[in-house]
Amino acid sequence: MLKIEGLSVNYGSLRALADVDLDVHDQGVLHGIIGPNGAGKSTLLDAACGRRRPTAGLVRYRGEDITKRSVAWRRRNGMSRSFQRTSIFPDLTVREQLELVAAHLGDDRLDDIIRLMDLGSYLDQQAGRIAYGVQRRVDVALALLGRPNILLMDEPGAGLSAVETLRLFEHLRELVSEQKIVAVVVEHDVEAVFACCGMVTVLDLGRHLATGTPAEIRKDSRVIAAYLGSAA
Amino acid sequence: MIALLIANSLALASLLIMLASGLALIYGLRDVINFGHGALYMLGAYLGYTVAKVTGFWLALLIVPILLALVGIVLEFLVLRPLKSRSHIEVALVTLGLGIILGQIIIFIYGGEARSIDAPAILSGSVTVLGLSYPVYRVFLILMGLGSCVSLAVWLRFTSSGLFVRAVSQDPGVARMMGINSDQLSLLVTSLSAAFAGIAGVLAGPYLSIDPGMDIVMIVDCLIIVVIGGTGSIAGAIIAALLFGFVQVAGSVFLPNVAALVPYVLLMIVLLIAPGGIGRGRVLN
Amino acid sequence: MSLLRIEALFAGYGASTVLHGADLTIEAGESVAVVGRNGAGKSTLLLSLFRETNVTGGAIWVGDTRIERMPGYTAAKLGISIAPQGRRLLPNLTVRENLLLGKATGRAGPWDLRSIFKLFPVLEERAGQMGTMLSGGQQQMLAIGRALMANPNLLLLDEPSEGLSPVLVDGLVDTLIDIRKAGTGVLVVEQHLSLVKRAAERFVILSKGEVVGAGPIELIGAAENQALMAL
Amino acid sequence: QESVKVGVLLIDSGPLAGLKESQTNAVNLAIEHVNAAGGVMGKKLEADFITYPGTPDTAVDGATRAIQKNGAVFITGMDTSAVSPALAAKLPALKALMLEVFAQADGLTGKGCSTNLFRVNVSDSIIMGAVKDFLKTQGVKKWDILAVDYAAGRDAADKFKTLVAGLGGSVGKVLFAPSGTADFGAKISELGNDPAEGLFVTIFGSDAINLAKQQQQFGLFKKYKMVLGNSFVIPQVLPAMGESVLGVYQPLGFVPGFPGAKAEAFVKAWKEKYNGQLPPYTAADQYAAIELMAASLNKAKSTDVNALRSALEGLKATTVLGDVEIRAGDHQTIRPMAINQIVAGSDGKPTYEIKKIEAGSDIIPAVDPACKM
Amino acid sequence: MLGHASSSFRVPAAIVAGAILFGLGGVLPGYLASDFTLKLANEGLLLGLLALSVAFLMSEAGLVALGAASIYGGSGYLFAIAMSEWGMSPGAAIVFAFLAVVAYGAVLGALIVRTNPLAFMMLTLAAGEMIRHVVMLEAVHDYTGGADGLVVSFKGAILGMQAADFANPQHFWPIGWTAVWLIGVTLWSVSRSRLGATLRAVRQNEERMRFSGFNTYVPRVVAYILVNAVAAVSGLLHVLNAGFVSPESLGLGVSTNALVAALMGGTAGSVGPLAGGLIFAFAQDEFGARGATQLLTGAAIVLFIVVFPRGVVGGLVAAVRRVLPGIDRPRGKT
Ligand SMILES: Nc1ncnc2c1ncn2[C@@H]1O[C@H](COP(=O)(O)OP(=O)(O)OP(=O)(O)O)[C@@H](O)[C@H]1O
Ligand SMILES: Nc1ncnc2c1ncn2[C@@H]1O[C@H](COP(=O)(O)OP(=O)(O)OP(=O)(O)O)[C@@H](O)[C@H]1O
Ligand SMILES: [Mg+2]
Ligand SMILES: [Mg+2]
Repeated sequence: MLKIEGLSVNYGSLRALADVDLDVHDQGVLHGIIGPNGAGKSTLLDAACGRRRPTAGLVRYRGEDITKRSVAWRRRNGMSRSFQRTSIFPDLTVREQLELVAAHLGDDRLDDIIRLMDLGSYLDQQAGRIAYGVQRRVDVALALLGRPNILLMDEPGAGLSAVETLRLFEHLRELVSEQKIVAVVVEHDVEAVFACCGMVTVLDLGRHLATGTPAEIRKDSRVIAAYLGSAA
Repeated sequence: MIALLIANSLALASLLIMLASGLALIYGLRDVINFGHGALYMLGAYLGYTVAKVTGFWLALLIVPILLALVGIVLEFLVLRPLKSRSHIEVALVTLGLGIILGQIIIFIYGGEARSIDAPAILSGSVTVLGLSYPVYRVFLILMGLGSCVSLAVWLRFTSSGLFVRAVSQDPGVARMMGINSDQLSLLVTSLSAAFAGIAGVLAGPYLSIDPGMDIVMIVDCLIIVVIGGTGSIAGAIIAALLFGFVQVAGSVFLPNVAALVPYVLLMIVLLIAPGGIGRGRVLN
Repeated sequence: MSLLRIEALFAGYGASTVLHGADLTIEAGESVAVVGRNGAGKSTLLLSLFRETNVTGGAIWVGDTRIERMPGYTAAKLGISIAPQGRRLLPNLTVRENLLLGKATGRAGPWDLRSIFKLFPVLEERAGQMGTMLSGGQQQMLAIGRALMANPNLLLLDEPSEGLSPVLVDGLVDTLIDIRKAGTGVLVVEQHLSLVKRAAERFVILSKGEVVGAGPIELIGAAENQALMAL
Repeated sequence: QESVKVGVLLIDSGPLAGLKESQTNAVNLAIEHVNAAGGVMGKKLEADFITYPGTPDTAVDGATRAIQKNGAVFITGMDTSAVSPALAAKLPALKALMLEVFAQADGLTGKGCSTNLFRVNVSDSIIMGAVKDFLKTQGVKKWDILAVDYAAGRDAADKFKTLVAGLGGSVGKVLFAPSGTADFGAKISELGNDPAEGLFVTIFGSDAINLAKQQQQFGLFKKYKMVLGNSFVIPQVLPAMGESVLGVYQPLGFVPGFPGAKAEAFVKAWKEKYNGQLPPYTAADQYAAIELMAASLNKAKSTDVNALRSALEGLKATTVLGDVEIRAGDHQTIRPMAINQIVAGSDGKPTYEIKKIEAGSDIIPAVDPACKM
Repeated sequence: MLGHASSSFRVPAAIVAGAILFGLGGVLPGYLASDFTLKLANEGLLLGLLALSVAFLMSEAGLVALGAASIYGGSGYLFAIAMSEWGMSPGAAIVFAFLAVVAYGAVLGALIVRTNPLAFMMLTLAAGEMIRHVVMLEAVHDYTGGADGLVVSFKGAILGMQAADFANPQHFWPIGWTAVWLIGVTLWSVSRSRLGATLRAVRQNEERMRFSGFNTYVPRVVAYILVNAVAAVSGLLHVLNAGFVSPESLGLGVSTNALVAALMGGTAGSVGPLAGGLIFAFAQDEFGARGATQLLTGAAIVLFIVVFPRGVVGGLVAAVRRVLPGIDRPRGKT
């Protein structure tokens, strides 16, 4: 479904991502990405969704090379993402922005998503004025609209409690397996990742370190040293 | 000929630099597009005329900026602070209205007749540099203009008080959380900006005419420079003013028929290539 | 005399009130966690110290100074520093400049550029870069570093673990324990109890703008407290 | 009705705003004198002052208000060459006459002449006529030209070239500076490199002051035998130019010291009323316009527009400007001009010294055949 | 059930009330007001239209245009030149002028809507001032009349009206009134349409819009073309009414007046800017009669903006809401 080949991204002289390959083909399974801060996880998502032009490498979607496609094109063709830095419409109410996007993308499951993200009691509040954790949920909700085929999520659990993050991951797992879509989730809450992801990729210093099932990754000594620490 | 051309464009640019720096200061650090800046410059020039008559040019160059700084303080307390929650354009238009009122008050006091200040004796001759004879006053203008603005940029860039001023401009709330007295620094910025208009006004006296239309002539040019320079960047404004001065002087020599269009073309080219301007936040904002 | 005493605080944004009579006291060298679900008013509580909110009733004492009507920079001058939620870095300042802002009050102490760079080495590598060019977790380090630079009497951290990798959370916990031992008070708002459990001595549960529960940290996992937190 | 009203338009923004005060003073003084001498048709003459920002739309609004709301029969005052045609086009419908005292463009009494507009001030061609007559005796043959890059400046440059050629001279450099030029350094250097004998300058307003001051720092005018201004050193800018323009020649329609009893009395009255100042030529033109209005009203014995128009056409009168005649063919006033040189006055301040008075009939061109009323 | 019935009753009621207001407003002033008052009112309406175009872009797209005058005056020049130089009939000249300036606006818009708001403001200012200077260039003096402008009188009729009819305030009023209604209602519906919602969302978070699958560029270009069309209509009506064009009508002064009028009246909605235009026109006239146009204008700008943060109309609406709570409650608030 989503295939990344030899992807490199430079920020000036800094090489944030160096020749990374990633093949996410398992539909219906959450694919987790973990790695130390600055490992290049967000950069990988940025390059995959068109927010940043890669310095080298290809992004393939259903076999087609989409490296040069616009963000809006990718979104209309089913590639969607949420942001690490919350990105919502601060002056619109929660309802207004969800409805606007849902209408544009022809999605009739708005109510389900509102329920999933537990936004029912905030619908008529201006999004810029709700608690940070709720804004994060609006951000994720915006990404879930429009029946995406590929869901790229950047720390959806940030700002939520451990319990809530776990619950969100469980919901995501259900959603993904129900709709047979591909989902890539970057997250530091390793409990949630190991509990819900079918596959986990570890990045470090812009390079691909390991890919495997949660159990394999959890045991990997390199991953423990670079990333997990006492959480292992 | 080319050397003379550059020297002449430097003289014009120096005045523009001082005005544009003041404007960039209050825009970049205080987030106010001050359409009344031209009126402050005009006030500086007329006050310079009056003060210079009594005390001579040199003291006027000292006193007038202080007077203008006081005007800046009034502006801060009476206008900018009460209106801080309003949109940019509303505040901009209020400053426009205040500028009109100030201009009218000046005409009421001084009448419509144009005035001028004589340069002090030591600045009135000419010097010979590299075989070219060039008026001393212009050399002085260039040194003053570049000197004051470069020191302004250095202060902002390399001192800790400059750092705090920049912090206040970007997020007054965070600056306060860090223990910075943001009100005090905002006041400093506003009065400094006005003081720069005052210096420019006095320096313009022996070089340009002091008359009721002088504010409007300058303000559009300065806005262009500030925007070319990049939102509120002093260093950008300096470079932009030099570029602007050169393009304008060169335009009037080589393309006299369309010289009036040249500044606008310059603006369009720069902004279409780099919408953030040349400085693009290198120094501030 | 307490480091910080908040008494029956009412505060909010514009006309709406978020805190309805919250109380909280912190002593020197104490480490307190404030927990509660999204929208409970945790961040509002912290921001009220800096007049970032609209305080309509109650009192805030720092030492023997009552500050809720004083200018927003007073708390910092009295030795309180904060790493706010959402980081709030200044986008056009470099990493170094962002850190130096922490020094605005001029308080001396163990934290300076060198010790911050030792704690978060990546910040030294990026010292000349704009703060917002960092990755999310690196920005979080910068925000925490900036708060530490002030050498505070009381350190406020609003969800410091957000975006930090587990190893770094470990490091942060160690740091918090160290600075508490040095006599600095710590007030941490946190969703992830793993950090709270290791770094705080007691907790306060906030719900709908009121303190609904409190206790020593060992009891935070108790069913009744979990229920209060979900309120 | 007790009085006859005159709508006086005044500009209060931009560079012309400075002239508002003397214009008002001139109207007030003239009306005072007219009323003291018995008024018009036994009634008092009264001014209705209206300020506007200098644009054609607002000028038309102001004139409409004066005429329709306040009953004015004449419009006069400050305008620009963009305002006058717009006003002139509206006057027939508004049923009022305008006595122009400001705009100099030839077209107003040429190709674009208009039934309800009469011009009291001089036109560009009249000034050139005066210049030509004066230069015949001066013997300066080779000229440079510096003019504003504007219709008026280009027009003046062309006319001057023809004029110099007609006198057997030649023109060297012809430079144009955009209106609003702050720095004349480049032009000054270019001229100073290789100056001709004479320099003809058509630069106005604050640009003129900038030029005067900057050329002094470079010593440009000293390099010429004769510097001749065209609306360059006018009284409103002379104090600001100061010594920088000593020696420059400048034709003006009126200066204090102008011959004639009325002119003398006018200067005296002005000095008395306005604490010792001297009236600029614009004030004299405005004063004369009011005098001509009064004369036409008394001649027509009616406020009917058609009657007043016939009274004005061909009207001969003695005014502060001397003996003048309004030419029926194009509504241009035939009037004398003074050629002056700037010299240091008794108080050390620069002032005008009249070198020659050119008679009106000598300097006015024939009626433009393009003018069809 | 009940709510449904009452709302379906309310819509036709609003339309009927609007129609009556429109009819009365189109006819009555002709009988009641003096020529002079009507003339000012006509100018106020046209300035109001220009203000409406500026306000629409401001409130929907968050962009401040300082070049509205170049479209306004430019259409007038083209109309005049098309007739005098290219021998077009008045009707053809109007259509030509309209299409030409709108096409110009489209090209300009395509270039500049991508930039940030300040850059946009300065680019429109620069483009406008350039046009003002171009008109005064020596090379085109014969077409444009340079600084002196052009007196525009046409022979023949447009929609059965002669030049003299357009100049007559009595006859012009119904035309201006109708145009204002048509345009006001159109812009109001656009702002409530999907396009309006898209523009407002783009203004708040352009990146999120792209990541929601929206094209964020085309809607802004469309909005810019739309407001330019409004400015062109205003300019054409102005030249028909006033009978002349001059460089001043292209200048920054007119653009700022429109901006000031918009903010005085209130930028949200269609009524505010139109009211602002009328207030501005009448106020300027009164100020002129008092002999201090500039001073009083400056004071009025400051006063109005300081006292009415959402404009006079915004302020009135808020006041009415306060006195009669429950009237026209925003949806969803309980
Ligand atoms: N806009 C930028 N300019 C320069 N460098 C950047 C920029 N964005 C990120 N970087 C650098 O690129 C590297 C990778 O950043 P990225 O955001 O992809 O990390 P990440 O894995 O998402 O980390 P985190 O877990 O902290 O979010 C980091 O070292 C970061 O400092
Ligand atoms: N800027 C604001 N304007 C208006 N209301 C606000 C604003 N910020 C927060 N609120 C409101 O205040 C309440 C408390 O918010 P606060 O940010 O303090 O919650 P929190 O406990 O920190 O939540 P989180 O865990 O999500 O950070 C929320 O209901 C929110 O809607
Ligand atoms: Mg990241
Ligand atoms: Mg919070």
